[in-house]
Amino acid sequence: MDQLLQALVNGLLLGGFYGVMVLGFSVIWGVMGVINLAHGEFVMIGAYFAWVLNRSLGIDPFLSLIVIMPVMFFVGWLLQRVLINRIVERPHLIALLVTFGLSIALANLFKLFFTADPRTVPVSYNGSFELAGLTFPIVKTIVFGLSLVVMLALHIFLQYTRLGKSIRAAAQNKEAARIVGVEVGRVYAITFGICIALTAAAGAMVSTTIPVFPFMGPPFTLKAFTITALGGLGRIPGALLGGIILGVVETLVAIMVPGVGTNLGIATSFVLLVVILIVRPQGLLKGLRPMEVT
Amino acid sequence: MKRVFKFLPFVLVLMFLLAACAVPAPAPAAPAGGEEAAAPAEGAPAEEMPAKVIRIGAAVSDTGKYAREGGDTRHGYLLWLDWVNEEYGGIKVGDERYKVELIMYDDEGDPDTTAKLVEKLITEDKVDFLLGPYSSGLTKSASAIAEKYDMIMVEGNGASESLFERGFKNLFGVLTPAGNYTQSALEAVSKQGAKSVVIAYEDTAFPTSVAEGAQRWAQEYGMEILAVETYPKDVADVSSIMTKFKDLNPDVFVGGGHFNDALLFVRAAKELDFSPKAMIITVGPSNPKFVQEVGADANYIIGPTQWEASMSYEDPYFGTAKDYYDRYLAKWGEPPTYQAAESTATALVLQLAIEQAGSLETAAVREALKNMDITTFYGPIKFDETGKNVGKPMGSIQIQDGEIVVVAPESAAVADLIYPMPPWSER
Amino acid sequence: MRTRRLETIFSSRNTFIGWIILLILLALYPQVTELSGIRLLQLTQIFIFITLASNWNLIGGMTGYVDFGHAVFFGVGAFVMGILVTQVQNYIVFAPGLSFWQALPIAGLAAMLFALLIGLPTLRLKGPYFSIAMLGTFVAMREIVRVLKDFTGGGRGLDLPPVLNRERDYYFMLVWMGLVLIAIWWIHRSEFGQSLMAIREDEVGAEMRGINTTKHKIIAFMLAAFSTGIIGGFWAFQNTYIDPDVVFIEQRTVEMVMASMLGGLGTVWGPPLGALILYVLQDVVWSRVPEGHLVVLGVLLIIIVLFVPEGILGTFKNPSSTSLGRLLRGYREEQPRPETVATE
Amino acid sequence: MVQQQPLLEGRNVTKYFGGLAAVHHVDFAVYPGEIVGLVGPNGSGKTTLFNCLSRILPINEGEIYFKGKNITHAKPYQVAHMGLARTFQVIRVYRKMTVLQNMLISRQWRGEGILKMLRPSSKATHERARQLLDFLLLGHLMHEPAGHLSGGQRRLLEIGMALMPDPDIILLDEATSGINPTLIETIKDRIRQLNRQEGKTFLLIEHNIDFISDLCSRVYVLDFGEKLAEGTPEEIKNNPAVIEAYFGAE
Repeated sequence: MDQLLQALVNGLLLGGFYGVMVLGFSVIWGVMGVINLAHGEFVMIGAYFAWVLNRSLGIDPFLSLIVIMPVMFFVGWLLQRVLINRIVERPHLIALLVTFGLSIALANLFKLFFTADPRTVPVSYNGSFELAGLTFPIVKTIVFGLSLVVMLALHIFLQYTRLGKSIRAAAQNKEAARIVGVEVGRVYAITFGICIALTAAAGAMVSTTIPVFPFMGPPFTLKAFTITALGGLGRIPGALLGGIILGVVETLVAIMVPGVGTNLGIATSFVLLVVILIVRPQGLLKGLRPMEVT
Repeated sequence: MKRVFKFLPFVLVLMFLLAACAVPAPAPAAPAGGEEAAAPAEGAPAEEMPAKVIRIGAAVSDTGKYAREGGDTRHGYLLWLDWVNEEYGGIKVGDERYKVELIMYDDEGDPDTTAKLVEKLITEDKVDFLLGPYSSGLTKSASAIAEKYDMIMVEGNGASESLFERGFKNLFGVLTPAGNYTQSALEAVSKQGAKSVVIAYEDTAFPTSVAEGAQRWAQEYGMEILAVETYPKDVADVSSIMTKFKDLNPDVFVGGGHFNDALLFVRAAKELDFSPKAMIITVGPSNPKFVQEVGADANYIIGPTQWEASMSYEDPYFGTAKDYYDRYLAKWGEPPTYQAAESTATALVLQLAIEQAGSLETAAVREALKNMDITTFYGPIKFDETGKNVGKPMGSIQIQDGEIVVVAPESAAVADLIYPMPPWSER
Repeated sequence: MRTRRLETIFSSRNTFIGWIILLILLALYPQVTELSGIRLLQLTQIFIFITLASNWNLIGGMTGYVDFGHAVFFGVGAFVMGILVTQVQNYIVFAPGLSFWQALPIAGLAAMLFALLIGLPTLRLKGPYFSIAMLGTFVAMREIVRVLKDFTGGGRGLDLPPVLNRERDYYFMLVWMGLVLIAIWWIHRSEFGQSLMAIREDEVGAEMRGINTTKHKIIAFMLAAFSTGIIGGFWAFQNTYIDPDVVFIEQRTVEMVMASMLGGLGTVWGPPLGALILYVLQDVVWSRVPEGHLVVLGVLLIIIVLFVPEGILGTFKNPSSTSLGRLLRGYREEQPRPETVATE
Repeated sequence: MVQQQPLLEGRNVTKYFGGLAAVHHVDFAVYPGEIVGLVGPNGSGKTTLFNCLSRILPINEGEIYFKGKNITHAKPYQVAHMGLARTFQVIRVYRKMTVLQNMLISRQWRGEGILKMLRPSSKATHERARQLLDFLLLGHLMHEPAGHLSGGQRRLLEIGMALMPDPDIILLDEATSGINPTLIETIKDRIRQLNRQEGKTFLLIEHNIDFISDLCSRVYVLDFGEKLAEGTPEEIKNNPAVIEAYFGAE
């Protein structure tokens, strides 16, 4: 029973991270209709960013978010202007192939620069504390808390600021947004910038719990897809809910299945995905736009 | 312009045909980098070099997923090449001295490329002997081809026992096979009173062999196996495994497969406050980078090692293990990993077998290899029927105060095993 | 009218005859000159690459369902071959391990059956969702194969009998490539192939014009999987050793996609041309810039998709589309408009 | 009206989008040999009804019968095989393919075995395609990619594609929108000819009232998804409810 509760705690903490990890993917898809297969690579870039700052300047990975997010916002903004803008509003297939190419190129580019050696970002406070008989890893709890903060901030931004409202308007109806004076092109670039910044931030946070290496991205992309399918496009509560569901299910499978549980994690994620696509294509929560699956 | 378009299809089809026919013409895989092209040349101070040449070939990763370990392997081979041609004066066959020409290609860590390159080495470059590639999987691909052409292949980087279960006559591995990786460590902890073991391993070829061996040895030393868990390659989270293990409260944890996982295990153990009395991690601890990455948490971790410079082995060729270490450091500017040492030993074993046989004939050299019973700077070499090295025990190291020290087997140990390791909360 | 002439010259009988001649020449090649093992192996690898690209093209190019996990069928074929040859006697008492020729068709059929099982749910999904679902299938299959230790040897893999025969391999792949190319040429001309292309262009329209789209897609998928499974089985035998990590490699799918895109999606001779170019590039060019070649591959994919989406053959076949601007505009127009279905 | 079995019949057909009824309890029947019009303001549910009839959209309530068989749950290709063909409001021709290929795709094909589908289109199919193209004045454009055709020519091609399988009933969705008057006359003429000579039945969605009056024997009027009226074109023109629906707002 304790084991089960502990698994729930692990899954919940993992799910909080998944929630923030998936935001960028989900919002880009919801707003621009671009399925970004290079999503995991931006997680990887964020993680390397944190590693470099930590290794060269000794900056704490959580503190380094202050540097990483603005820089990655600019990177994302630029990338949207140069590349992604060409595939927005084109058939999904083109976006898939282009971002697929981007993902291969980025991962291997990082391998060229950083080699395939796994890196870690050590923090001195990586122990645990006990609460109600359960073990809480300190770092993962911080990641979870920060994730919630980031999600809340993004939620407030989208709901209450002018720019946020423009982004939502552009997602729901481009033409109407244009008519009421939203510069859709600019909104897209900013959205992409924000999303890349968030994704890299997620990467920087996760660098404290897992090794950083160039090919860590694709599993994140696949999971992002599953979570988005669960939670609906571009919705923050959906992302959190989807993330927690996936996190808890993965952890429970890993705990409950003896011997090969952890092996089945990725397979679980996939089975969830297909089941959702087929049974409830609109996601558990209503998204910014329907997924138009079949 | 229109006219051009009219003919384009023709031109294209023609191109297609030509290209298809012409493909065999270009070099199948350009030699990777300048090393091997330069290698024979640099080892040839013209006046004293004998005219006769032994050609030895190897496909070793320079790029791809095994780029780093493959690089060490290449360095190991090249170190031997330098030594044998320049210092030793060429391989002695009967009364003659043969200069060695080593042809190495980059297999990119890909089995198709490995097959192609080994095939090329045999049928086009007409090498006399083969050295192994890096990793068990690639060695499997390569050794099947060597067997087909009846070529001797001595390898030092494929530890999986299944390599030697295929009935090949021509494959010899100088390293301790994977099943014995944890033997000396388990023996040492059992002497200290460890009674129970949990095992976690990455479900790929090499870690599987290691883990199966660990189970065998744990039973041998009377320890109870409480749980065995597997996880996929490039796993991102092992906390579920550690959560399960924590409940079982075992004396010894055995785990690992990749460098990544070693980092994950230490982290997860600390995060979940899982404190067994000993942690044996199969890949990672013996690599100096492990301490760099993990820091103080690496202390008390035990790991197997094929070879350490502090071991007491020596031979008349490279001297002691420490001598080898210095030589390697001087040549390449970095300390040798055990991959490098075993590669040098691999080449050395082949050389000694040729000298023993006094001939370049496959059958004679095979016979010499079968009868070999020597000790090198790398350790004892004695092949069994299947071609694996049964002479050499696996060493075990423990990280003590950030230093890698050999703690087992007793013959090679330089420090005492610290057991049990203090719980995370008391550090 | 010019377009028509070019098309008649280019994509039909003439190229076909050219190919037949080429195949015959290749068949005679080892007989006329002594070929070393490496030449045979190299040509065999080219044949494999060409056939794989053509298989992928059947579902990805002609039908327009971009399969990001097609290598899964290669893996299934390889493992079924491995299991039949080495494992089956452990489970069925009187059955000795099967021989290569006995196991090969079963490997293909198994891949085909697997395609049916996977295709029934996933081919109902729209293009991009299908792509991701297949990517997921691929990743999941790799883990599932690992977990089924008793049959697949888990991460340890399986050792097949190490009997290598380069000349047999060469002729086998030559024949198989020939069969696949002829079959695809034939499909392209047939009503079936035309229907596949109609599905690619506008699935709702195709359905309304009497095409049983589900059946067509599944059949195309199964045919592609069958051939890929055969090659997987063959490869397992040729490599003498399989484990999940050498069989389920993402790069195999990437190469299939790349070759098809480069040569021309949905054309008969484009993917073989693309495969050939890629192989030569890989051998001659990329071995000189070894570390960066996947970066180049990724960037190349982006460039092809954005600027030459019709591939080499597609661009030449339709000269009007060589103008970049017109091409992109044309591509944009090409999208079917599904919203007309849902709204009044 | 001769009392006979309707060719295409809808009973109580209802389709919701979300909470909104796009088609609400509509009853109608089309008898063999008729040309029936379906009119209504924009957004009144005409195309949705077409999509329901051709089975592209599932319906929420009601039943649809074709040739006396219940096709409420049939697949689009199945009703196509039974002899129902349609065109689309937004033209769906295969732009990259030639006009002839477009015609061949909608060939007379009733889902035979796999081996049969693996044959190239037969001579007879080619011949029929040629004849139809000549009939629709597209013969000279046979080998042009359909993307090169003008809007009107594409409409004609779509009608040709609908005719290829020799259907019993043809659903034309705004066959005249965006087409110049000469071509409209051609289309009108061809429809009449097909109806008189080959006994084809037509169901038309139209905004062009003259077109309807000239061709149709009966007309259904939809408004807000409900059947507002039915009758001869003359009756409809004078129906106050229809006038209200069409012009009331202005």
